[in-house]
Amino acid sequence: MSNKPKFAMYWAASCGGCEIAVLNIHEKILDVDANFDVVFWPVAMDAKYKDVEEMEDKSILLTLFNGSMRNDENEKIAHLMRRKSQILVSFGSCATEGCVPGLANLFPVNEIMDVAFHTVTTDNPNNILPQTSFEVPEGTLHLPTMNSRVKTLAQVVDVDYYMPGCPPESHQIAAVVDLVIQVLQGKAQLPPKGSVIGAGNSTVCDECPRARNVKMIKAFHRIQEVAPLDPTLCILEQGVPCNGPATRSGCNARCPRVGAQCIGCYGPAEGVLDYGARLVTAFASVVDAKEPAEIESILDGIPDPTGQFYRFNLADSLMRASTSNWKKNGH
Amino acid sequence: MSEQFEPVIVGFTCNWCSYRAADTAGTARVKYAPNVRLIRLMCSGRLDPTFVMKALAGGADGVLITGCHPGDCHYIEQNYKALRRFLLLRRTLAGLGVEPGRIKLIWASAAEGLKLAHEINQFVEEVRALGPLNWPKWNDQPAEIDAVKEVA
Amino acid sequence: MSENTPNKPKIGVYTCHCGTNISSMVDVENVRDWAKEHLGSEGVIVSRDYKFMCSSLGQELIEKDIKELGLERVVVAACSPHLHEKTFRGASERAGLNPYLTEMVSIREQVSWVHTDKVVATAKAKSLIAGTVERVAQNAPLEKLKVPINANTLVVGGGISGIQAALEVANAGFHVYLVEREPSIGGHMAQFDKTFPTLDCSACILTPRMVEAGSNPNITLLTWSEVVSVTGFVGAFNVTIKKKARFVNEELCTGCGICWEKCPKSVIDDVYEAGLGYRKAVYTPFAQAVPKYPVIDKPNCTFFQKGTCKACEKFCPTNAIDFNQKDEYLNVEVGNVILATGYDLFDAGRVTNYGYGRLPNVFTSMEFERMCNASGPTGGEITLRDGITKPQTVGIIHCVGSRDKNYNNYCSTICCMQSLKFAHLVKERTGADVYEFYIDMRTAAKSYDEFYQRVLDEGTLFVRGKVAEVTDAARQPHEKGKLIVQVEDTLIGKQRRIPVDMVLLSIGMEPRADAKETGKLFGISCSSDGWFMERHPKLDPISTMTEGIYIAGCATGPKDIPGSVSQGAAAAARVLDKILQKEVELEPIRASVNENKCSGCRICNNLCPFSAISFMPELGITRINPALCQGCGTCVAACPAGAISGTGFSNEQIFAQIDGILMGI
Amino acid sequence: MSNYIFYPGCSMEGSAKAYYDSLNAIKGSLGMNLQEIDDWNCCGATEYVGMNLVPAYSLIARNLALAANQAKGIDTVMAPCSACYLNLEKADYYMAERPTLGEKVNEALAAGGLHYDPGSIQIRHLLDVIINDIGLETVKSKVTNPLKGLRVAPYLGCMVPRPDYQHRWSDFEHPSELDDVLKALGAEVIDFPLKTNCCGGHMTQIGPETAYELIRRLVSSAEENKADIMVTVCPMCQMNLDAYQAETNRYFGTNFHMPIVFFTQLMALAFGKTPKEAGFGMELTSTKDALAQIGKDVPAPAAVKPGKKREGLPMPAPRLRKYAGGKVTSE
Repeated sequence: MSNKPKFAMYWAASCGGCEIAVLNIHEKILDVDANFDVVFWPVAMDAKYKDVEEMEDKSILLTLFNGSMRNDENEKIAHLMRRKSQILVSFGSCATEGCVPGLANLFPVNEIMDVAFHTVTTDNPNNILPQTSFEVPEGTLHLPTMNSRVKTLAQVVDVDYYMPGCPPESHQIAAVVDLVIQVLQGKAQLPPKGSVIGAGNSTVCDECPRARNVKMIKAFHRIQEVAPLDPTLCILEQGVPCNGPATRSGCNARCPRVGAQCIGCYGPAEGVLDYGARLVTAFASVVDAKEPAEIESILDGIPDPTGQFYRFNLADSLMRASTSNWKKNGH
Repeated sequence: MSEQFEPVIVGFTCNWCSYRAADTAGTARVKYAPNVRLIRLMCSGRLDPTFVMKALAGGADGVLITGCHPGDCHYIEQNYKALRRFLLLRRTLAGLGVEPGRIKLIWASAAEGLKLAHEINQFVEEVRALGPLNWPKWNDQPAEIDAVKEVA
Repeated sequence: MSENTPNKPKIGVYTCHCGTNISSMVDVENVRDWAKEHLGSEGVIVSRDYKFMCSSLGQELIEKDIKELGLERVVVAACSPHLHEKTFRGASERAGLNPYLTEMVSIREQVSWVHTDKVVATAKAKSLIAGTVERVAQNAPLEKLKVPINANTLVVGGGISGIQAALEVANAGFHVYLVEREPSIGGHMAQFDKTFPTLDCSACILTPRMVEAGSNPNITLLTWSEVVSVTGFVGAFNVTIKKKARFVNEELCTGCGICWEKCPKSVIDDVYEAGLGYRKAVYTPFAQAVPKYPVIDKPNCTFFQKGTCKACEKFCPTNAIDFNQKDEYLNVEVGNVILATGYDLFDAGRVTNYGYGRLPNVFTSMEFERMCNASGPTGGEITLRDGITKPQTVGIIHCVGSRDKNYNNYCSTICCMQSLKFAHLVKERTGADVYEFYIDMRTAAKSYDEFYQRVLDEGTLFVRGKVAEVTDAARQPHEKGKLIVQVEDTLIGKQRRIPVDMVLLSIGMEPRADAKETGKLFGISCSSDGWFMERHPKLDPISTMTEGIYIAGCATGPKDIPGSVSQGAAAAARVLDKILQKEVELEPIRASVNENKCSGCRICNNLCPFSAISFMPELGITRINPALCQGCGTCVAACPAGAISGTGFSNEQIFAQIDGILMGI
Repeated sequence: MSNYIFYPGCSMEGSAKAYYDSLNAIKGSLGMNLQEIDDWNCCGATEYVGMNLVPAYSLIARNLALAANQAKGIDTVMAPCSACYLNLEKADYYMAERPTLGEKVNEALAAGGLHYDPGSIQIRHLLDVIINDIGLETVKSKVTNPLKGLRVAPYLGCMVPRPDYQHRWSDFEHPSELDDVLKALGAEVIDFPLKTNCCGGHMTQIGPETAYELIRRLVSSAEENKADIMVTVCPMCQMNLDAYQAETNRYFGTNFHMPIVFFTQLMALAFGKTPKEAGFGMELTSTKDALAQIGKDVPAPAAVKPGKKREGLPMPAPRLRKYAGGKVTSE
């Protein structure tokens, strides 16, 4: 074993996009290998939990932890990695704010199970549901238990840094890798604990090249209904709900640049308590009407406000979950 | 205290009309339900939806938002902006299972102490009828694995 | 992220008994001890109660603690902050604590006076106090903003109220721009014959003031002019005034009057003569007009319409006529503005059942004023439309367009007295029988009711009831050829039909048709009735929500002459106070943009009615002008990036207050 | 051609036949295409709504329901009779304003397989249609013999301009519409002070004295203003002032002679139709002198052939009846 600092990456409830994004840093990955000893990275190399368990506490220098806390296995490993790592980075939208898995918090777990195992797409004549433990001659098999609610990493363990994005932009990952390496070489200082790294501290509009004017919106449309979209003008101004104004910068306005509205994967700007609330007030502020009836009819243009505003952030929002989720789960 | 459920309601008032309406009600010794705790803002336009969410998530069963009558806003027209936010916020909260009846926007001029008292009583009854909301106190401090129940 | 700061500031909580006003319904001692025990962890190091916190002894209590215990925050649980916030912030300031670190909790108006269960009331008081304790910990010391004051003043409207205001400011030695839409100052008062209740000749008492205003070196008189744009803020307004072309050179004109003698074109005078008389196409509205220079009424001038005539030019001894004159635009810098834009008269034609415009002998109050006026169209003769016949019986109808949900709900306040005045004049000059049809008699001012008694003694007949209709359709022979006033006499409970020769409609006052636009121009608002809105209807009736803009006279609501004059003077006093302070202090409740966070999304750009928010294209960010900002906080709540913060009511303060209020739950 | 669903109402076929005939005489030149509501029923006139709302409004709403079904793109039902017009308006207005009433009415309609959604069809009076759709210019253009020198008193009655739910009329005390039409015909229109006063309605049946006084006021005022003829838009008004003028004279010992006709009759004359086509000759108070003013003659009323004199009592004579006691009770 070399005495290079140890690096780990883990994948909890997430899609794997974060891993791809890491590989997307191209030759930089070699720097990672040159400077680190990769000790644990299930998606890239074979490793067993018990190997990690046997490591010394704090023996891993840097762990990029992606994925949200969907089940007890996720949480166990979260605690494990916390114990073993010096720097634990909440990596990507799932770990940081729950992301799409977090939308499960709009429903009770059993309903989710039903949808997964009883809908027409699932041929399940005998209503078989996964059991958390199952007896076989060889002994008992175990499946992880679903949490009542999807949580963010920070809601389960203490986190050193946050790195938003679905997935984090590769150039940002590269920048972070560089930073850590420079710190190792004593050329740089780590930012204060708890800070957001690999992102800007303004919002997407800051990096968006589109022209912006005073906004007076008489109707909201879905993007496919506005054709052709003016390629040079602010998307929100064209009546398409764009989450850019409230979403942390750092992605270099990737979606608006290619003519798609921002859907908010970089999460809230610095110091914001509730991401959705910012969008509620932002969109309401540009509605150009005074009569309740007219306002309502304009707002009908946003058919699913909750989804629009909380696609990525629900698990980390003030409300965290819908009543149906926690009431049915007998919270 | 009676047996019936006593809702906890956080109220937001503007400094010029509705807060003074509360003063007027007081000066006139108008009696009304004690369930509402008022927070003074300069204008209903100051109302950040975050305030409402924080109140509900923090244990309030309902939120009352009050401002000057349309056209009478001391800042000319900011209460209209409050109205727009309120309407979108109500839709958003509905998506999270918060009954629209739990947040209410009313206009009250400085002179309308009686009206404010009446509206408060009415709202308290409406929320009482909806029952407790008691949003969970999410256990946020990173802790040991919290017990997960069997599901399915 | 808003979570409370680790080391809390030292907080003192002071709970007031207010005699027994509070202590009768809130267990004050219990609150005091609770605050010490339960809020200790929140930074409360001292908690006291006192009979009257607002008394000098109560205040000294606080000052002493600030000095001796080094309090960093103060919470006073007593009455409404609207009563004593100044008091207690003053106390803190005297003790060397920034006033904005002191907050009040209203446990009288919001608790003891409105609840009936002492246990519940006490609990509510506690939660309100907890909220404010959490909040005050987040308060930041603030300094009042200071803005220098330009000593020039703009007065809009040359009626009696505006004239009064202009004179007061000018006589104090400061410059005034007096802007009037019409060719002469004087306003409605110049049209009246007599003024109630003294029956002074209106012109006789008004003219000297007009002349004074016209000749005062400190007053720049801008008649036939209108304000077209206003920018800037208290202390430094920049105003553009349009001087409409008079087509008369003011340097050369002597006001001799030959031009209007010679002018061949006479026009019905709808303004000054209320449509009852004529004027020429070149004219001054009336003999005592100030300034004396006439104007040429372009749309009615033969030369401007047909290209020939120029009679006025031919005969003008000083060649003052100048058909090529153009509108001028004047730019002036002023520190304060007084709006005395007056009122419009209710259009009597709207009440079709009173037949105005259909039945020739139905007159409006203003028509009658002109008719009574010696300088008016009939030379003061009271006659029917034919100009000859003297009326035998006259009916005066009150509240025309006022106190009526079909038109205006409000009382126009002057109509009762004006009607009594008319009754007196009719009797005095024609001896006719006079009926007054009133809903209620409202003669509530100095020696007004005495005048009412006098008119009663003169034998005027009073019928209490709202007139249903005025018709010329006779039912009985004795009604033939008369105007019949159909009314329910509510004192005898009968319908009556009273035949008269002449009907006077005491028409009410209405806000200027363009009051709303004027309001927008100066950044002030109108009430639902359309009158300019005061900062406080009782305690601050002449200032508005916009610093440096004052309102006076009927622009704020119906008023009699004494009322308008005193408001003019009051507004002037306010302006002088500002001028003499040399700079204004503004409440430091303001919004500001964190330029690193601002992404220039421009969501907030259309939110500020005071145009304090402006976008900086070159920087791609938005800025807020603190002097224009009124502190409403709408933009703070709107900023999607959380880049705008507001002093005095910051997110952190409100979040903390919510936490505090819900602490017990 | 502008199309209207047409609700004639009962009187048009009886007492107000002159109205009907004259309307038919002019509708062509005005380019009006009238589609009569199939199977319409009485509107209940002025009494029924005073007795029992639900049946009354059901009676009215049935016509609206039929009209709506028949509409086929036509959005307006036109009624020439003031009472009909007001009733239809009322039903439409109150069904919307009082949902429970609306439901009850629709329940009743459902029995006949009908349904009416208030507001689904416009309800307008003939005069309104002529003024606002056809327009005065068109009317002027059709005038071939102007009614020069004919002094007319325009009399609307009380039901057309009040309460004016839809704000269609210039004023509810002194509307100018009728005056304008008559002026367009070249007539000399007096400013009739009582143009919206009541004619007594059905008081002629239940309290004649009251009705006579109201009629007297109207007629005398018209005479005072030197009108040759009164013109109305309402069958009820026409009937009362025409048929009861003699009664009124008898009651007050006056000697009024004030003919009253429908405005459409004068329109027809002005458009060059013959007095007969214009429905003259059916009135009881002769229009002879009036028509003489414009050099027209009144057609002799269709000779009523003398009915054969009835003999004896109209009802069977009382018969002797015996009762169990065998005692004769009447002879």
